[in-house]
Amino acid sequence: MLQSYLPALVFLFLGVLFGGLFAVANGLLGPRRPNPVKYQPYESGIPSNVPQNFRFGISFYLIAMLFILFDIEVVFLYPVAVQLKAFGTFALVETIVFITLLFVAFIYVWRRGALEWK
Amino acid sequence: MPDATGLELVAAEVRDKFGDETVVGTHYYREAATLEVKPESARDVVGYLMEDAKEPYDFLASLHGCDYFPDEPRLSVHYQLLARERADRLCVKVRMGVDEAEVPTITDIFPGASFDERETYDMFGIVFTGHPDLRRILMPEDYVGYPLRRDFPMGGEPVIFTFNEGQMPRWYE
Amino acid sequence: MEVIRQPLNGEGGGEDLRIRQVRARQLLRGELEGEDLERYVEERVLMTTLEQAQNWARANAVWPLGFGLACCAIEMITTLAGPRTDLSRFGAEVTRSSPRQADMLILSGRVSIKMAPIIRRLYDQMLEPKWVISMGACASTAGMFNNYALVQGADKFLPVDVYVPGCPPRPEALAYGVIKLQNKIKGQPDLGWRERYQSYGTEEQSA
Amino acid sequence: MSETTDPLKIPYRERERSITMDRYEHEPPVAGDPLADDLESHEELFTINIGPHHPATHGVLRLLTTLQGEYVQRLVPIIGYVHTGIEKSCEDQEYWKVIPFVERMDYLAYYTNAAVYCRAVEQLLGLEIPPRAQALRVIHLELNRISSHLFWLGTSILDLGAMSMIFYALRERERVNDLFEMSSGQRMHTRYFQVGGCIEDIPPGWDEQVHNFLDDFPSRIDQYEDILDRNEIFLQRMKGTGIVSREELHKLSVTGPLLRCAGDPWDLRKAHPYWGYEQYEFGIPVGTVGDNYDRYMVRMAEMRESVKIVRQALERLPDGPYISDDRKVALPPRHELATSMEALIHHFKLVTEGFRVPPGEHYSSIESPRGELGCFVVADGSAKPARVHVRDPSFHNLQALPAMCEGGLIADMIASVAMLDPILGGVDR
Repeated sequence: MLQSYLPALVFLFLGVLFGGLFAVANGLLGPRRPNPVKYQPYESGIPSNVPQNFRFGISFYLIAMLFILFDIEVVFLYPVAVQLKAFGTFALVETIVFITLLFVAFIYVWRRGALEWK
Repeated sequence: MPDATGLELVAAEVRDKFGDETVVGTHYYREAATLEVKPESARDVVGYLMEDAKEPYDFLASLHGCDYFPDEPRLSVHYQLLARERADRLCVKVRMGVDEAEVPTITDIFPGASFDERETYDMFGIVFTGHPDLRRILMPEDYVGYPLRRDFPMGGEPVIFTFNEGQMPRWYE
Repeated sequence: MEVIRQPLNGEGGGEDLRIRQVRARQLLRGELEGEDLERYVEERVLMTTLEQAQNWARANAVWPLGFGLACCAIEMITTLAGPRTDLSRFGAEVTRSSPRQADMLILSGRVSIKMAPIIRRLYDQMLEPKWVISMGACASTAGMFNNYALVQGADKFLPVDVYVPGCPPRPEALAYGVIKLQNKIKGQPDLGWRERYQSYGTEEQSA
Repeated sequence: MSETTDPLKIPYRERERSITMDRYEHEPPVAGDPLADDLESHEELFTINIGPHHPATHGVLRLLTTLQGEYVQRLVPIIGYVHTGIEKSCEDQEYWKVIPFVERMDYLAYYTNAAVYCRAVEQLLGLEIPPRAQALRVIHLELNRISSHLFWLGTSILDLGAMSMIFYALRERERVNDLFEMSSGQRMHTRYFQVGGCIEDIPPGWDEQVHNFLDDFPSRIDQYEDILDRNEIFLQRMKGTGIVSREELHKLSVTGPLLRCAGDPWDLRKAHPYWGYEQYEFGIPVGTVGDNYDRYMVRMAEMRESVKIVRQALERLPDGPYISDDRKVALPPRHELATSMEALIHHFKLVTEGFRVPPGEHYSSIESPRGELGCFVVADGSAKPARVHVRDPSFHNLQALPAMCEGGLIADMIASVAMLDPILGGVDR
């Protein structure tokens, strides 16, 4: 059973290794010269007085949520699309139902006017 | 360009509208007409010339200050007026001393002059009374002194040549 | 107006270039011994390969901060996106807008007294290791504007690595400036003409 | 924000009140800001500097913007970050040496700056420049207009996100720079114009080079327009944004392409023809709606008109002296120094002390790629000007920026700043 998972594990290990290496190496090798200005926010070169607890408008959050919703939908389609032949027609019908469901949601959101930027 | 006689006509028109002593002088030099006016009545004359004169100059091309240092009413403000239909230019000039450097603003008549007035204030210290936010526009807000006045030093560093090395001993350290 | 010249606090972090050169010469003549020799060798031998590898990587990916001040900015953009010279050969083509992701600050244009604190803030907010190219006469010495409004040379408030002369310098001149900076990053700076031609003793001394 | 009656399409903001957000109800909007009163309860105004160091501000222009979400409520342009005190330095130089200073103000239209200063001094001197010098000046001014519009095109479309445009635009600009380098020796800040004409005559073969450039430049403009005019994103971002009416622009003393895009054909080359502009036929492109798309189209059409002007000027280039032969102002040719004594004296006098201008003051103005560029010179009889003031078009056009951007999105503000084409060297002088 372990055999079939080996490639995935190797991939995972290599990913973590190189990711960690680059992150850590940067911290280790880079020279450190801390100065107070370096930790202040960058605002086109001007000392920034934007309040940290600033609350953004609702539209930003809304658009982000909609994006995540339809993005996950595409993520689910990938594995099915890769092995569609092996899964047979049942998976095809299943996917179509899945897509139409989300499409109805899309139409609702669109007609509701949430896509226009307010 | 209003020729010499045209300038006299405009001057006469302004004289009888605002009284005799407002127009201080008229100069016609190299086909450019300049009407010199008293500082207090600058706003009324320019407003009159821009709106309801017989031949109105509807556009203010530029408003800039100048410092004639040696001769006496040192500071001056120039209003370059432009009539677009007739393609005609007229300069209204206002001379004043350093201590009474004050001219009423014309931003409510012609909003385009607000940046110019701020720059003239910034560079010469001529206060435009009634300007919405008369602050320095080019120099840093907390800068002291009015750079374009003739008595303001040029600033910068003395350039070291062999002849003036004496005044800066051991400059090479 | 008397002229005060004091050495900048150096780039900080380890000895600066001059001291390293002098010590290398002493090592060659065998005058270096004792604790200095230990430290010198230890520093060189242990880190030689890693440091060279690091410098090589840094030199070939020097990302400039997209920072145009005045006329030299036009020539800088022509160097970056123009048809004849392109900085992507040196890995310097990507101009980052935020100082956090930039390695090099090209001061292209005249530095006015109102802009100096902002440039200093940008330089401080850049992450180490960082370099500064002062492009054009106005950034290096305020050029012909010897007046109240300009800081007379960016090295009055910034440690500058490479000065590119010209007003504005041609795109090829800026590309050559980036090459010189790369050599400096790799630890073998092109020697100035005095060292190259060993012509000491001709400095202009007052009588 | 469409106020249609379709129930599903009611504006999104009102619908929010149906959702009980008591957490927002209690918090008062940001007080103390005059704009706060028309603010819904849960909004918070956000003032930020799109500041001196910003990729999309075309130089060191700081825009203090008060934002409500993505909408710009108030915009205050703050300038002065590249103020070089050029006008003060000019008062310390002889009349000749002022030309390099004046050229570095608006560093994209450097020929125009030198030309307007030379014109003011020539009119103070009452000096008439020979026809060949006038034609050479017109050719270089129009080539400079093309190169300035090309740089504007490259960087503006880069701000809108299209990367390829700057490579094409700079490719043509390099060709124009080659022409400048061939005629005057330097790509930028050439100091080719001298008081009284031009420094040197154009080298032989220069006009063939210009003809080569003029032959295939219009096809290049067609290529740019093919890329941009059918690009849906570009059209949606440009059409209908940053509209300012003609009267308002007029009141804000805006001149140049910005004013012409609103439908007002005011161009100094036609209104006050100088140096023989009246002989050439060329049109003045005028927009209709006055939005960003019109500003783009007006400048593209202006490039085509400039090609026409340069072509006509080059064909009818009169021969004769390239600089006025008034020895008091113009240097005598070198070979004359060996023979005639007066030439030597004139040469010596001009080189050591420079020429003197009789006392007087004059304001002259010509059409720069950004609007009316004026130069006011006061002469006090000495060899140095007493005052040189340059009326910069971008300095006055910036006053129209708040009118263009307030109420719109930030993305439209970036497009409006790009289409306004401010050159901060000229603004801050």
